[in-house]
Amino acid sequence: MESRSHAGVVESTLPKHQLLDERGAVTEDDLLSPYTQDITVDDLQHLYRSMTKARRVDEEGTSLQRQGQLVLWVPLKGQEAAQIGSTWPTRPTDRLYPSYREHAVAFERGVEPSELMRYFRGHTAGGWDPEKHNLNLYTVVLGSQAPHAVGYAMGTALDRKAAEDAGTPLETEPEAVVAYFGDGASTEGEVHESMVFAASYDAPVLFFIQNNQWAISVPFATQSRVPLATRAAGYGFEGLRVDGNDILAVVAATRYALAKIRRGEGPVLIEAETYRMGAHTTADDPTKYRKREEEDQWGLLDPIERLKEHLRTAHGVADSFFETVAQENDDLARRMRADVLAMTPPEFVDRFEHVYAEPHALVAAERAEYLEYQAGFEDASDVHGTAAEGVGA
Amino acid sequence: MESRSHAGVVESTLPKHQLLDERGAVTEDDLLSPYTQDITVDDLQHLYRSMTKARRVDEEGTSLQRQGQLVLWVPLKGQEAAQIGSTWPTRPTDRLYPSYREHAVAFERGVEPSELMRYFRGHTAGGWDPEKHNLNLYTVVLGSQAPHAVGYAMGTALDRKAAEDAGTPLETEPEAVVAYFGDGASTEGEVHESMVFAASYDAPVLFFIQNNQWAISVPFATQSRVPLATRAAGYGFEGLRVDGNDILAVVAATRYALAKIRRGEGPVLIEAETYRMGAHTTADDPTKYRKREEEDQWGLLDPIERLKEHLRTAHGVADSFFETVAQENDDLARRMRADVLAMTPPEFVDRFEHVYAEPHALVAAERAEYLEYQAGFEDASDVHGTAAEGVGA
Amino acid sequence: MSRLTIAKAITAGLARAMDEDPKVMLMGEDIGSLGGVYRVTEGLKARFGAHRVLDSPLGEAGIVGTAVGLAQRGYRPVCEIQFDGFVFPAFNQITTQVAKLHARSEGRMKMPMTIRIPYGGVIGSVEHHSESPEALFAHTAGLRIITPSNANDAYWMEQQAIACDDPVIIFEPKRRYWLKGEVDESAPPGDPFSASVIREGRDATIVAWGPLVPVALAAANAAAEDGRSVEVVDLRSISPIDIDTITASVRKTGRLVIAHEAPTFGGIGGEIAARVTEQAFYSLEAPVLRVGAFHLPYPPAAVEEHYVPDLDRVLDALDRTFAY
Amino acid sequence: MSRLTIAKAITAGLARAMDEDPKVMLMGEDIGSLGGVYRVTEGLKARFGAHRVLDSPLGEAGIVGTAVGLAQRGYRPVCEIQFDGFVFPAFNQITTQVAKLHARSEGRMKMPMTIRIPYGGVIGSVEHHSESPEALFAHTAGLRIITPSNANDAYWMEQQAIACDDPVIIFEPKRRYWLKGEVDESAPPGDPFSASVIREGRDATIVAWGPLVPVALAAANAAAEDGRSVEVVDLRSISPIDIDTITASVRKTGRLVIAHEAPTFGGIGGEIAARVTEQAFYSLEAPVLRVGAFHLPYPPAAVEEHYVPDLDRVLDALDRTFAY
Ligand SMILES: Cc1ncc(C[n+]2csc(CCOP(=O)(O)OP(=O)(O)O)c2C)c(N)n1
Ligand SMILES: Cc1ncc(C[n+]2csc(CCOP(=O)(O)OP(=O)(O)O)c2C)c(N)n1
Ligand SMILES: [Mg+2]
Ligand SMILES: [Mg+2]
Repeated sequence: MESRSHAGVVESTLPKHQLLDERGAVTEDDLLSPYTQDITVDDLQHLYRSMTKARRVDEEGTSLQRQGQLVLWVPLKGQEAAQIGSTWPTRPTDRLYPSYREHAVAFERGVEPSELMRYFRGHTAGGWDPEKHNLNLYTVVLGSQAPHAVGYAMGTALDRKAAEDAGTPLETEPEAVVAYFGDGASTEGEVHESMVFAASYDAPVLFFIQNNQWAISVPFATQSRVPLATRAAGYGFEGLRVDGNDILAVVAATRYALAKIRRGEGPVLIEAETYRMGAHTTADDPTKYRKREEEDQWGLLDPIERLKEHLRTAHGVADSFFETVAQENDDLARRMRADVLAMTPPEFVDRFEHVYAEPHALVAAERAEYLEYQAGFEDASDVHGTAAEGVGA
Repeated sequence: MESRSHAGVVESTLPKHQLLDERGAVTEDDLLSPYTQDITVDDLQHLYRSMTKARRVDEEGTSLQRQGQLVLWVPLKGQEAAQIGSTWPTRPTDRLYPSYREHAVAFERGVEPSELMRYFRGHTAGGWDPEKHNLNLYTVVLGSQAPHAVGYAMGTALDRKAAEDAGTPLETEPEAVVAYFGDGASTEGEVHESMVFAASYDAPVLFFIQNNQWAISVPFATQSRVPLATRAAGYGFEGLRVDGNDILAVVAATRYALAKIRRGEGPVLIEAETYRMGAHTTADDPTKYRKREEEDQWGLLDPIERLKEHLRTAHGVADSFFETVAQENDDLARRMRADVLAMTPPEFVDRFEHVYAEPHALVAAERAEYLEYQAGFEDASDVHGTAAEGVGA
Repeated sequence: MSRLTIAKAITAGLARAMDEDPKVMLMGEDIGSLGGVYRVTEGLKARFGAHRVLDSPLGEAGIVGTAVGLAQRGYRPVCEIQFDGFVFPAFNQITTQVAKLHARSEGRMKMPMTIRIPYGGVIGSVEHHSESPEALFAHTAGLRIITPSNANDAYWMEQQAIACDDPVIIFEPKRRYWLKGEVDESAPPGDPFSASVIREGRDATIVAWGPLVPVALAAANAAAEDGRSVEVVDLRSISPIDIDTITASVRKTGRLVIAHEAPTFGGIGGEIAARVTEQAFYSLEAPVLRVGAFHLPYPPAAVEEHYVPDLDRVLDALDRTFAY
Repeated sequence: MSRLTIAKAITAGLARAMDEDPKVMLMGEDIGSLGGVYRVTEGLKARFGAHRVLDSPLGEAGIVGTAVGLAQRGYRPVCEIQFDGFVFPAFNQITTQVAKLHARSEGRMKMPMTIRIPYGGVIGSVEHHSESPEALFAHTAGLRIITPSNANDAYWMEQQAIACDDPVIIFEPKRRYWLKGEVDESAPPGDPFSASVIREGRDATIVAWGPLVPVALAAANAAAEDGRSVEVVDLRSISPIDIDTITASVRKTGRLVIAHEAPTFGGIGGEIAARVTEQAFYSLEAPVLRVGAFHLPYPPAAVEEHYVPDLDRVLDALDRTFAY
């Protein structure tokens, strides 16, 4: 990591929470250890499955893109603990707002890998049903989903208040909302306004930052002198730093935060310190801006390896388990690949359907024009081959 | 002040610095007291003059507006210590970026009150020469001047670096830049991005927030749970809370910050806790949103009265001084009023001159059209009286 | 039937929408205790409570951005932008998020949000308080834009915007807030996304909207004195534009003048002129003429009347079109 | 004379401007070590140093906003916006600050800032990477907007923008970054704020800019095979628009087709059509026809070729204009 020295820096006093050390051994943390007491080996195996599944799909995504089957792929490798660890503790009634790299989040919320691939195949700007999974669509304009998450959270609180005012308080547990974004996105003004609004309205929202040390080629040190969790105190709410490659720490911090949020003490911010082990996207070349040694060092902190080590040593999980999981993932990847290749491409004319929810004169007119124009091509004499455009196209 | 309780609040630990108590007696402050040791009675009298002059001009502004001579006036009453206290310690080479209420800042930088009034008379969107006073123009779009200040500060540092690189390091003391904004504006995303950039580039900039408790009708509690100075630590730089109605504390904090900034340890943030004693603007009616008791309470904390008390009791300054100053201010106000009334209104055709610095075909064409159109009116038969527009205009 | 100012008609329209649907809520700077800087939301916080009339923190991106989330949760938020010149911090949210979410979600996610923007000049204020930025939103698909010119439209358009499942920006002609008119509470005046011929004529057509509608009517009156019969179309909807109504008028009159407060260059007038010319080419006796502001930043109040089109400029354009 | 791609011509233009004036500096996301996501600034950080090629924090408002201050301090900042769709967080700074400071200061404060925006579609990417938002900036007085369509213009326009004392937005046609052409380093091709007749013709005129210029030329070629002589005007400057050059062409040909990638509704085509029609009314044999994208958000890559005007759509418009 590039770091810069700042003569006037005020250092952060926030501790970095960890529950599994680099070799997968359990460490104690006063604040967070209580939040993992009930986690069973089954749970851990589930987490392992989810993390490896995401990684396997990720590999397949890169491969599909290299073969020209996707327009782009955004690798998540290295961030599996941060993503699965923050999603697993949520409930189906909690709404999640991903950015664009949260594939593991999406899978954990039940989105089919091939469903998600529609986006990266250039077939849709959506992909799944946000209501079905209680998972918002990806947002590419950095940080723009943060205020949406806060607004949704405000809405859940308003719903409860309305029910109380009506004398029929809701029996269900309060919902929480999770807003995902990266270290780079944290600089966007909209993220700041989101925090101000959340603090002002006590919005039940968790700001979950995956600090993967890089915003494309720009090192974290360019965005901030201090850990981003430090920002929370500036808005008067709690911020936690966690080892983002430690699935237990992420789970525990998320549970701690969600409990607090459900008690009406939100918002909370969690910064998971992790690493993007691969390229920013398939269009990126990290050798241009970061050192091999840095990658190697973080390679030693691989979140999947850490959990695997823990499963082996602390719980005696046998090799056969890991082999079975690998096999399942390969099967899944194969099925997904087949599904992707079998996808029916969209029809352009359908784009006119959803610009507006209600009838719209201009869209109707342009749709008619388009259809008429297209019909002209059936009359072969009238066709000018687009090939002629060749001039530098 | 309206305050709200937030179940999950993380309280600020920042102390509020004060050097003069509510009755004008000197109090000790470990950090800041050293920064006022050299202040003489002459200095204090200068500060008193500047503060009362600003207040007198302010009164005249309101009166001129009521008489239809200004399109709007923005009262500063109550914020004289915050403004004069932060401007006086700056040097002519320091660049200041006001918002729109910083009249005392402008006067202290040598802007003539009548020059400033051109803006409020609806004669200009500027008013003074920014280079001459090293004072940027007012900025009405809240917070938008903050990144400008940071950029200018980055520029001063780049200049020094360029000179060093060229082997001719500058002998002059490093410049500092001051960005003024309010508690309300602090919520704008651009203010956040300014802080990120300033921290990233070690920009020699002081963010000077006048927290006057209100953003029009919205109480500070809506913008933040904690003092805004607390935000600075989230960016890894120092933030100070000062009693903004205590001129000595403001001067000392500003000196402390400027010294740090000149040493290359910037940025720094100062939050001056003060109060807008009057209306937001002449178009505002504070009785709609705040209690008389609150105004009365803050009335007891009037910054001018506090300095006057201090001058009287600690330095034995006689009544004649205060009377002379009052007389001077009245004279000044009278002269200003005369100047305002004597102002030549602008010519619309001049608007075409400064849209662009270089020739522009469309502007030239529209200017010609306008002149031709205007010339048509000299031909009386062709004139339709604008009075006819009466319909609801 | 009540006789109301445009401002009070808006208040009444908002109140009725809030009465009829508990999911309708208002957000914005100073809209609560103060009732808005123009007092348009006066009394609504007291009536509907602080949780339905939110005095927001001071961030336009935050206001519109949280409204997106509230809409996703089933609310129908109505955001007030305090003045036209302060909508730009929210420009990203409006352009890249609000406008696109319905399309991106393939129709699954509705965005029933209303954005109220008091707009236009000649109010004798300081910079950034007199802008007419409608063209900057109209170019983006996914947004609907309407602007009332009278109390009845104001009353109903607010309700229609709120009831619409698409995001609607209402540009409110703030210098006409005190213009009174009859409001018929019994039934809406029809499709808010249509233009309306508010004065019939044979010799030329003027299209205007919002604050310039009274000017267009005054011009038609003045022209009548000169023996010219001028038809006036109140555009009402800026996106979509009801081009058929305008074209039908032009087919009849053969001449068209478009008047808007925004600068001519890049304004909506160009879009109307291009479309009408394409659709009614053989009916036009003269090129479509546009009357707009100059390619200058909105000027200081002392000279703003030279900048914003007034009666004389519209009459001048009429003279010019008749000269063809 | 060198044969360069548009991308490399821009790199060379930037380098030369930096060489000639130490106050020229570059700012933007990923423009330093990476050399920009399109490698347009490749090598410049190594050559001119990290203090003249700033890898900015990730905030567009911060980039443009600090550039304002740097300009006030005497620098000539060149900001890169990574993609067209990400300029909106900076919209407030560009519209309310950058555009207005010279006018507000009554000419005292120059704003020699350049904003580079790679724009346009058909690059097979995901949403927000293919927008053509030029109309959203052209409406605002105080900004100049240019767009090169070939390497020589690219090389010189960058330098001319940087040398200009006004803020200039350069929309760079990113899908043409790899289009090669001759660059004559010895002398600039003239006023960057003028249009250029790049192919002479008698029967109709096509106006296009940036990425659609090669399409317009191809259309003229195809039309020639049908015996039609089509003139092609490369607009080059979007604000101001060199309307005289277009009008002169239309006076000669009597027919005009305007092609742009941006949606037709509210696009710059409307402005050109309205102006040309006003100035050359009696010369027009047919209404000005516009070929633009539909009133839809930019669609997913799989169908983008139906959305952005292509050769066939331009030829179709030519057929239609000849049918009048
Ligand atoms: C507003 C905006 N500006 C620029 C971009 C281009 N861009 C896409 S990803 C990225 C870096 C994001 O970094 P970070 O937030 O740390 O997320 P990460 O990619 O590391 O997951 C940039 C600059 C964008 N998508 N949106
Ligand atoms: C971007 C923007 N939004 C809204 C406004 C309208 N407005 C002018 S002053 C003001 C309140 C500002 O409060 P604060 O920043 O605390 O400064 P103060 O007026 O108290 O000095 C508002 C909302 C504006 N000028 N700019
Ligand atoms: Mg990152
Ligand atoms: Mg305030």
